[in-house]
Amino acid sequence: MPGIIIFSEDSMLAAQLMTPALELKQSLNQPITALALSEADAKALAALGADHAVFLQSAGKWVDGCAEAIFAQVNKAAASIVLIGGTLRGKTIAAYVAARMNAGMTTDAKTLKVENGKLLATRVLYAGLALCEEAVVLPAVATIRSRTFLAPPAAATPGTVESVTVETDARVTLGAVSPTGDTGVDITTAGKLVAVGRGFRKKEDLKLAEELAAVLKAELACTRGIAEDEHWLPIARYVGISGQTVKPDLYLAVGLSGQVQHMVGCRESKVIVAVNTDERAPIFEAADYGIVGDLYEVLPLLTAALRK
Amino acid sequence: MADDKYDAIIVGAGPAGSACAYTLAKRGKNVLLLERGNAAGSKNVSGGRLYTYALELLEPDMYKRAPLQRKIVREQVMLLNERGSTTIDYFDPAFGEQVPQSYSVVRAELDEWFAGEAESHGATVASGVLVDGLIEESGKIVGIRSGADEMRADIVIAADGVNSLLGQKAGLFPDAAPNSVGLGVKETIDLPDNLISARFGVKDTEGAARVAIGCTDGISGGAFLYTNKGSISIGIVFNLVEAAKQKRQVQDIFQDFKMHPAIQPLIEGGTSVEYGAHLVPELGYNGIPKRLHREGFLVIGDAAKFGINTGLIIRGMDLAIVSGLAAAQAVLETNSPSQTGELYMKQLERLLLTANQRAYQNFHNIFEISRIFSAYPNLANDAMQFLFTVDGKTPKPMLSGLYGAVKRNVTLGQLASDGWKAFRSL
Amino acid sequence: MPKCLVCYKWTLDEQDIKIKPEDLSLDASRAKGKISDFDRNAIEEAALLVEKNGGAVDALTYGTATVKQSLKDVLSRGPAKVYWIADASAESADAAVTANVLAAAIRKIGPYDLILCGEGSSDLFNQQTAARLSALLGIPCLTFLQKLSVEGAVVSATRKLEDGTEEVSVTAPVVVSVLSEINKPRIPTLKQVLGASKKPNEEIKLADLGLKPEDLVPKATRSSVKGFVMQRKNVIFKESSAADNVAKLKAGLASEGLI
Amino acid sequence: MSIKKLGPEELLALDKFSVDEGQPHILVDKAICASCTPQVCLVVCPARCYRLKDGAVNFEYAGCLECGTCRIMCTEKGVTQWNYPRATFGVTFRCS
Repeated sequence: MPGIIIFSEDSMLAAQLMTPALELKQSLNQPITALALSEADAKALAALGADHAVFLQSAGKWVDGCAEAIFAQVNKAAASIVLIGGTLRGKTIAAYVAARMNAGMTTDAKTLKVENGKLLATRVLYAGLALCEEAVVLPAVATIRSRTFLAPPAAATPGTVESVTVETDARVTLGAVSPTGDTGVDITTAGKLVAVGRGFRKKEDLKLAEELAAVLKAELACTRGIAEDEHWLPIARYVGISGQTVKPDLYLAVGLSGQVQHMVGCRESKVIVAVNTDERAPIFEAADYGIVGDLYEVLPLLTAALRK
Repeated sequence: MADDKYDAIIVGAGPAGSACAYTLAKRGKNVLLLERGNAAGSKNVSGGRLYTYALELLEPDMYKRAPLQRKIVREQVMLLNERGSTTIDYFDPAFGEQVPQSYSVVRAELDEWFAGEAESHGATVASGVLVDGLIEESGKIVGIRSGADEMRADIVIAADGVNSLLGQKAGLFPDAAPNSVGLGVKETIDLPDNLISARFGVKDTEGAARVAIGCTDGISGGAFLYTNKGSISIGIVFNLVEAAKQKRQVQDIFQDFKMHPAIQPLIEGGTSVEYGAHLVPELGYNGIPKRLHREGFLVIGDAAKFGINTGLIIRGMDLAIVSGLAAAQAVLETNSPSQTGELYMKQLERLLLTANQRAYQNFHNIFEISRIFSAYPNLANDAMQFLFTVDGKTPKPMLSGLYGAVKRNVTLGQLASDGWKAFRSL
Repeated sequence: MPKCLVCYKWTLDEQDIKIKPEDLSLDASRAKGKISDFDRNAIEEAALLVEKNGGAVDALTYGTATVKQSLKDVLSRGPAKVYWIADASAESADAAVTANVLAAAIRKIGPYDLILCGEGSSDLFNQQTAARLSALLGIPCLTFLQKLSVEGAVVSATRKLEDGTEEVSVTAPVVVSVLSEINKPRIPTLKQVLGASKKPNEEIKLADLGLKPEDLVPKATRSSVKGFVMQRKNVIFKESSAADNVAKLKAGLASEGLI
Repeated sequence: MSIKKLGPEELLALDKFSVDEGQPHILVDKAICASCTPQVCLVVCPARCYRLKDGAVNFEYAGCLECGTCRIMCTEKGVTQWNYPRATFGVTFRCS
């Protein structure tokens, strides 16, 4: 009997994949098999409602190396839909598995449903300029980026867990692995962001934004210019087409004009607020609320008002 | 042939450069046409009207292959003041029936086509190449430099536009003086063809050209409006010396013109798709540098400041093509490089380019009459308002009413002196 | 002395595509073609490798008839020869069809030690080609590289991933995909531009690749393509008193439940 | 969409630019600009690349339309170098 397969080497993302998997299970009436690279992950996914969770136990440490093993599981389960977490490793594995399955694949799906024997996904084209619907005939593969879905609540009855020993790609030798040495701040998970742009005249002035962020319990984000030209903030805080994509509840953009290359990275924020001196700056068209005014005057007032 | 030696290197694939390359390549010359934009036309902005006789000189019926927009059959002159406008509208279907004399054009399309024509006749076209300098040996120009690369030719032809950095590097003329160029700014606005045709009273293949004065805050200059296929080109050309004397940003003046109650309805419902700016040779015959050549080097097109602006008619591209043809013919005429320059000047005479320029040589003096740009358009509209106002009161005698419109705007002395100056300029 | 092949896509320049305000459809009528941005990095990386290690680079592309416009451009960037497949099927090809065609072409013109791709195309950004090629050709794959070097038959690379970097190495042949940060693509010089027209290009007919009809049927199809437009409240406070504006904004934030 | 007055950013946003990061094609000497009173660049640059910031003329080459106006009009020669951008960079006009 065909089934739905999910996999992500990222535990949080794997849990999030369960949400679309459970929805697809509803419409397809097929069981969910979750593949995981640790026993704990396998158990967690079974607890979230995977009918069956498989711990792929291997000697190899190179994640991408288990692509063929994942394909073997997919093949065994006669999968109709394979959902893979859209990390860079995940995308590599997904495309490999899709090719081995001779299947179509949609990358970074934002929504998923099944209709007339096809997996329908919405996704962006042309660097965010457009959205489209992509229909993939079954069996189909889709990758889903982090935080596209929220993880589901625990299931009433957890699924079974099995451990399988697999071979990984021995042709590739994994050498040094260096985790990102950043301060640990992940602006993509922040609920609120204060984003700064070139309206700030010097690095010390960012203090105004920091104070506002502190009151709001927000993190600081920035434009490309602030991170890459001025080096006032680390690259990890840069939002935009080649930087981070964020969707916080509040995106408070200060002293930035709102070029499309920046907005692509934050346009899915729930509420966007702009503070800018130039009334005609495109950021105001992209904002829910805005103040036309000098940030040097507005920010201290706003910080004070919110403190009350 | 050696790999790095050409008969001619032409710098700049605008109408002048492509006309020259086309003519030379067609006659079997080994030509290199260089363009700094990623494609020919991608760095070019012009009002957008081509007089096609120039293409006819190059090759009969060549214009029929060109990506032209609309055949201009309606010539309009608009006098604006703050509230209203007076328009003179000359419609003549004969413009279409005889040899078509002018078309609106979009340079991104026209220039790419033109360079392609040269290429199809064997010219080597290399775009995305910026020429940095010239190679000079024993007092002659023998080639060009681009980055670390050098390329040699019997003759280098500078078609590098109004800023002609190469002409300066060759020592032929100094940098342009502020009074010698005007600044053109332009917006392209997409609008469905049926709306364009209806608003300008033309068929879908035909178009209108409109010039307007009285919209430049008193700065010497004028606006233009051309109908294309599915778009309208709208812009203003400013006299830079006067623009620099006042405080308003040229962009603001232009945007106000766009929103003038007599202009805005023409473009309403449209979508702005591009904004550009470019310098325009302003002085006509008197602005052409005394020296346009030295051994191994010719200057053509805007680089040579060929241009005619009568206020009603603005010409540049046609003169560029003719000058490109003249340069090509000069190159073809002799094997002695020291002769080419003089032959080029003779070809300019023979092709009537010089005569055309000379005929209008005093014309720009008219533009020194500053009242043309506000007082007279105002006068025209005041007079019209008087003539067409019916309010039930006892009408003023016709003459005194008109005299009032004059008096509010100019003195009789100014009127007389301006009239005399204008007459002398023609 | 690796023998390299770089695969590239000729795409529309997304900067030239406009969203029509009336129905959000896309207007590509004025769009020019370009070599997909990230593929330029792949081409540059191949050129740099060969300049350093010797060997040779060829290029390969599959597209509609417009791919012919790319030949001079790609050859001015380093490759010694370009193979091109121009076929109408490319118009609707998905990543599966593209990989089938490229893999078949590589079997025909190969073998190659190193096959390079960009991290994704600038239009569809499917990010699948490198991994699919590795599956179809049965050779390993290293994706998302920020550093690449070749010594003898050993290809070593640094991958940049979400949680850090990892060093990997493998014996050729291998497929790789590179990140845009791996290099800065060159601006072809005059001589490189002129040299490009003297380099060979070879058309490969799709019919000569021995593909089955089903290999050319896309499994993913796109529909209802719409420009992305933000729907926002656009409540803008612009009174002269900054304090008033701030008070109104605070009320607005409160109404959204954000404070 | 209706026609409206467009601000400088909106006008430039219509155009296609490829900015040569870190390689300005026009160089401006701020010291000269500081002592310049006419400051005609502020009104004549059609791209508004020259603007007052904290009372001083600030030049931004990224939105340059490559027209040459500043080179010709700069009265105090504060524009110390004026060149076209390197090949493949700068503005690209598609419908002019």
